[in-house]
Amino acid sequence: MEDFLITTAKVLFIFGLNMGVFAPLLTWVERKQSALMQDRIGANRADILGFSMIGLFHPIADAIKMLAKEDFIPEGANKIMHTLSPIICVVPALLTFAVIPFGGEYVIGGKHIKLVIADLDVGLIFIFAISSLATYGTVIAGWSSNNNWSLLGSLRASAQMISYEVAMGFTLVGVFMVYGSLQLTQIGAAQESFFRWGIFLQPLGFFMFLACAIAENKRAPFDVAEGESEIIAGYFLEYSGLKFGMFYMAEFLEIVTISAMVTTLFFGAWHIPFISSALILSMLSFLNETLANIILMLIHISVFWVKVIFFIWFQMTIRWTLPRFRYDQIMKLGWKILLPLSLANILVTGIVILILQ
Amino acid sequence: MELYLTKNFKTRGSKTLKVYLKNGGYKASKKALKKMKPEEVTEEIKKSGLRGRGGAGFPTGLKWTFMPKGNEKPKYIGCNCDESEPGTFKDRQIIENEPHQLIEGLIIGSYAMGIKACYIYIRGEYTMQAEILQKAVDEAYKENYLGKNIFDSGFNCDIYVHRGAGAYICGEETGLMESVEGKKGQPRKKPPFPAGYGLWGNPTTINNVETFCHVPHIINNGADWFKKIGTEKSAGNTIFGISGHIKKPGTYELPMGYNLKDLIFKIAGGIRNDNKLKAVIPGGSSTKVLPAGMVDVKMDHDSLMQAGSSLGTGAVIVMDNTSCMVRVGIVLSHFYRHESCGQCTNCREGTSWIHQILLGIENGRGKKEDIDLLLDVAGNMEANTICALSDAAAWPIQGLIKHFRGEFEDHIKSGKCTCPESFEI
Amino acid sequence: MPTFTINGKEVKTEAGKTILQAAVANGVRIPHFCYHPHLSIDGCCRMCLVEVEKIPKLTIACNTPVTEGMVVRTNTEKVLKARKGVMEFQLINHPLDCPICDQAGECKLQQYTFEHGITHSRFREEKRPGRKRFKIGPRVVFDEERCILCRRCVRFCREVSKTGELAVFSRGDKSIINTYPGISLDNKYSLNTVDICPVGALTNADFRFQVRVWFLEETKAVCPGCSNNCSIRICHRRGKVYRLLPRKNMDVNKVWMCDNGRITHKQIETSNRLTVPLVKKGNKLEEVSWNEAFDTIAKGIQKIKNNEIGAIGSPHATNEECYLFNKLIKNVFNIKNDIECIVPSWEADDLLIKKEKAANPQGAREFGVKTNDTSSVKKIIKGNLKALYIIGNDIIDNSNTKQDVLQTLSKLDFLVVQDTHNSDLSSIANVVLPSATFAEKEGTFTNINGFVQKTNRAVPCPAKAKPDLEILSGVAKAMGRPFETIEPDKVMDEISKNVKSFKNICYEKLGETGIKINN
Amino acid sequence: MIVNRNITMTWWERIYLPEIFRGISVTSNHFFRNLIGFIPALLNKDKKRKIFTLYYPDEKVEFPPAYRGRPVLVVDENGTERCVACGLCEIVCPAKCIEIQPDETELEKERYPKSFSINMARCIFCGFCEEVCPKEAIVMSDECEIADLDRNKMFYKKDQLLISKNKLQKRLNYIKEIYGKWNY
Repeated sequence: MEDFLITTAKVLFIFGLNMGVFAPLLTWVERKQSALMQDRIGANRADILGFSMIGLFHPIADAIKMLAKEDFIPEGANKIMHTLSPIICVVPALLTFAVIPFGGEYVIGGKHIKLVIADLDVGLIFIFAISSLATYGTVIAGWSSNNNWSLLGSLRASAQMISYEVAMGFTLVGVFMVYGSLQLTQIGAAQESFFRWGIFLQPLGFFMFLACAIAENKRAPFDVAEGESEIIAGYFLEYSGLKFGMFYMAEFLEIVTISAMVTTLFFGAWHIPFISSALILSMLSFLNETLANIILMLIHISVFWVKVIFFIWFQMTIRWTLPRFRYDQIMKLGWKILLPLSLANILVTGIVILILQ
Repeated sequence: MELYLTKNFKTRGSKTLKVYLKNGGYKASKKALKKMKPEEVTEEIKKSGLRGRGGAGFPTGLKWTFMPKGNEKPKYIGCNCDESEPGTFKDRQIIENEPHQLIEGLIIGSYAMGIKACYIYIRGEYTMQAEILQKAVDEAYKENYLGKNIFDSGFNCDIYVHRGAGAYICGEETGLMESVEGKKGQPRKKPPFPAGYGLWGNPTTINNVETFCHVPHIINNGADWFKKIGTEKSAGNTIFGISGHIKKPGTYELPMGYNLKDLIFKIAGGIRNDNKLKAVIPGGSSTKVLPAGMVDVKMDHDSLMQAGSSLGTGAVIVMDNTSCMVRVGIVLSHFYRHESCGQCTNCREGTSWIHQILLGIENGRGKKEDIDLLLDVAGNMEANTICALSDAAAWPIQGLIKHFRGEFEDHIKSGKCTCPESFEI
Repeated sequence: MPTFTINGKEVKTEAGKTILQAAVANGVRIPHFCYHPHLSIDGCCRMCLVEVEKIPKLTIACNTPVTEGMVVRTNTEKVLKARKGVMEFQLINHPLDCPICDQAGECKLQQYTFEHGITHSRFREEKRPGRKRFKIGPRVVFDEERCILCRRCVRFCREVSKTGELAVFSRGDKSIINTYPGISLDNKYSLNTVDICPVGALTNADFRFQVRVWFLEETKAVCPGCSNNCSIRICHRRGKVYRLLPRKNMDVNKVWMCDNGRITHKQIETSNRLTVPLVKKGNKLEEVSWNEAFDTIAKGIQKIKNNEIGAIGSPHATNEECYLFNKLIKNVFNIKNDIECIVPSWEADDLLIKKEKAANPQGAREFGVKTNDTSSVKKIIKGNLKALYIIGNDIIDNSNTKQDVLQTLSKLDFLVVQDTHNSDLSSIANVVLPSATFAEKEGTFTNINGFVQKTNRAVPCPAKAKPDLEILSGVAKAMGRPFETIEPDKVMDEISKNVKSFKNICYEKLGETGIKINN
Repeated sequence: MIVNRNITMTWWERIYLPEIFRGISVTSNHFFRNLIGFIPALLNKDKKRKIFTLYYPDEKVEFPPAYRGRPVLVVDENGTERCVACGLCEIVCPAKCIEIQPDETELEKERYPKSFSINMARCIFCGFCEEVCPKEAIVMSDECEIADLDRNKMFYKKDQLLISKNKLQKRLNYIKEIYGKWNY
């Protein structure tokens, strides 16, 4: 019963943070950040009684708009698939968080609590498995809309996602070869020391993973699947209202997911550089163990989310800095550069590990 | 120097028929009418080389031959006594002193061309002169020198004295004809030319008073006598009227080709107050001005043409060094502005424009480019109009600028007149 | 035929022509202001100066006759400089108020300024002031500042209208055009001075400031003012007629037109224009559709015996309308009675104005219409006529006993009036058919001397009004015997087949100036 | 289709990553500068910002004189329009949006527009009317907020077009300068 309550609390925390804070806020952040980068002021029109709160009411207004909009299903569309596909998109984005640790292991009230919802042995495999599902969402959305543009969009999306899935998988092989585990909590815990962070052990892997992840998420510069200028909005062209909102939300949640994974795999997860948990605990030794562990937990959670937020910012910056790739360039990058590079990465990593042993 | 035109001017009562007859008058007309055929008279005049004294210097004999022969249409002589050019006053002297000389010349001319009526167009302002002339004409009628069957030769001739109403332009031959006809005095377009289509549409010859006055003397003394006087191309005496800053202004009968410098300094006694000579207008206001350095010139048509001016009516206007040339230009251009008939665009607008530019220069509104503008405007006026008034307005300005450009530039630069002693406008 | 050379081209010309006339005949343009082909030569503008070999000075082309072997050049540097000089002189005292001036767009001064590229003025003095907006005559406004003293108007008044009101007064740069003291420019042809004025000095008081000339479209037409049928141009824009101008037609009007003719367009837009067909219901005229009007006529006519129906035609109608009306009466209604018409008249003069004040009385006579015959009125009084079809309202307007005629006509059982304007006559009619004025229809007119000219449609009919040809065919159709054609050119073909005097007439042959019928 | 743009990239550029970071540094430079710069502006402390972008509806830019907004008629000191209804703008207008009905007036200019209307739904702001105007009577003002949902309201009548000379002085000086060069 106690375990169940703790797990429920962790689920609610993640779910609440993602759905309640990140998803809506990121729409605002994206507008605001792009505005700042482009010397504009960004969204600031929505106001309540004259207070515009630097545009913070926009997510609310957006939500109301999405709810109030007509839910339109085009003629000739497969109604079930059409309705199902946004859900298929959103759910995997949320589900991946189940295996991502947002903190270490703490002793609270004599109980060992791991800050991860499901500490799977094959956490990384799980992430691949779940996030691959999202491909179905886009494919189904494009096909079921009965629209040429949508179909084109979904074809582009599926081809792109499948291509980058391969490269992404291979890049991470290096990571678990280094840490010797597929379990994300163990990978996170292994990065306690600053120079054991993934970014130092697998620098090439980091860049390749980030590129692949962004391509997976179909954001600029890999946004040919949406391709406003050519195929209008791609696979979700025929969506409106809440369903459209769900695609949108899926995209933003995926940003968070990617950031969290990058943090976990390459950026020392919840660890603060040069300050180990033991050091903090020893500094808090004047408190009793439980209280010290709670404070440590809070610090770790904050550090983790700060890192996540940094990568969110970083992704957004990339999105508003780089122009879109041409489709053939995307394919070339995926198959001719990233895939051989990731294979080479594995080879080099293996050789290094062999030598060190 | 043999005088013949003005020989008797000083005789008391020279304007009466009695004195004229006593001095040998009407001998020539009797000779012509009784002893000569009309063609012979014309031939004699042609041989004499008499050139018109009205300004253009057209050979008179040649002009007379233009008149059609035969009597299908009435023919007329117009005698131009509309002496309105500033500086000119020779015809007035003739009429005041010896009008019968003119009447005799007209009779001979009429006989030569087979004309029955002559019109003497006398300037409107010549009130007294018109009366004298009329009196002389009446006298001639009384003695049957005019009217029907003159000298029992069977030749009829009438002379009418027509007074103008005071317009310079009526001195132009077609303007004169319009005025005689009772219309507004403005030149006619040519063609048709007056020899074919003149007064009331009939053949007409127009000559100056002085030209006619030469005729009796030529008939009397023969063409060869006349040819000997003056130069080769401009035969005979002419009456020079000299005015301006001169000690003895007046009319002087001198042979053609007389030296201008001698005329000024010997005949007319030199410049007033013994000032320095600055410029001379040699032939009435419409001729180009000659600077002091160029006055050593023969007063005949060809020599003056070479000097860049023309003889005109032989009216010499002398200016000493107190004269401001811009003011001279203003006075002259004002005259032509006032006297333009307003028919041709170039003349109507050009004369007033030139006057206004000059006034601007005089009043300190002048600009550097105004001098070239003046020349350009004058060039556009020249030779492009029906009559010669436009040319007459353009030439003096061109002459002034050619010889006294510096003075114009000084005016423009200093913004005021640099000759303070000069006359006021 | 002297042969001479102009601009290096050897051409032949008629004897006695001047250089300008010969040049125009050979397609060489020589600019000119004072020369007008139908006025005497003045030679005062000095614009047409050309260079002739063997003549030392430039000579004016308008006054120099062409002689055998003459060599003329119109485009040498000397000529161009002289022209430019003349243009400069013309412009120094000109107010340059083209934006205000109504002549802009058809102004010679403007055109030549443009051609000679005079871009700026060297004239820095005060421009000569003059009278602006001076009413020199009741219909003509004079602007002295714009006048370039070409004297065309003076010569027109002396030579064409022979009234001689105008003259040039004063001299030199003070010269002004004015009327002689105590009179104004008030003759029957005074507006021609506006036409021939090369600049905007004389303007039409009516047309002034109404519209810019470059917006006007021109339609070739015929003046309906009197039976002289002057060739005119209708100047109109957006369906409104602004002015009528004469058109060159040497057989009929040369290039002139009378003042009365110029105001005929005012009848087009008046408040009493008939615009919809009316039918008497009870005691009131009510608006109906064309079909109802036609049906009412057909029923009304069919009720009455053939010999009790009369017809009064119009001397204003075109030849085609006269013919079709004849056909309607004789063939469709089967009436034996003659068609009559009344021709209004006024005082004629020996230039253009003819006695009969209607466009086509001669044409009507050619089609057997009896002019100035009122026997039908007498027949009504006797009770021999029960119905009458009238085109136009001359029967009332030109009768001394207007009220009597009206009373007589009101006795009729059935009265059809086809007219352009509302009148006492239309108010007593049973059916009123709104028809088109001269500017709204196409057809031909025969003038008093037998010249047939074509007039064209310039503006559309107001509201539901229709050209007479369409109305006549509508009636015929309602009567069950429709016409073969109502296209004016086809009708004319039919006329030339059936009417002897029109044998040689067809639209192709008419051209712009018309041809004479065989008598 | 592969378009050969003849761009040869250096090896440094071809490895792509450094250039990406260069781009990111540019954009984030702006981002942080604005992020810090905005704070005082948002708190209404400091109105002067380093960036030049205007917050359009709240702040209005003062257009340079060369800006072509809606054409208006100049009203002179005496309170009447300068226009003399010469019709040149009407004929030159490529969109045919000007309609003038001239008439006579007692004023010295003789001619005035009885009605003058510009159909702003058609106007293309080419400025030909201004260039052709001989009286400097029609000028392009700096008004650009003229959008409307009703086409009838876009049909500007004379009283809506009249603007006093003082307000347009800058533009009047400007057109005198630029069109004066051609020595009309």
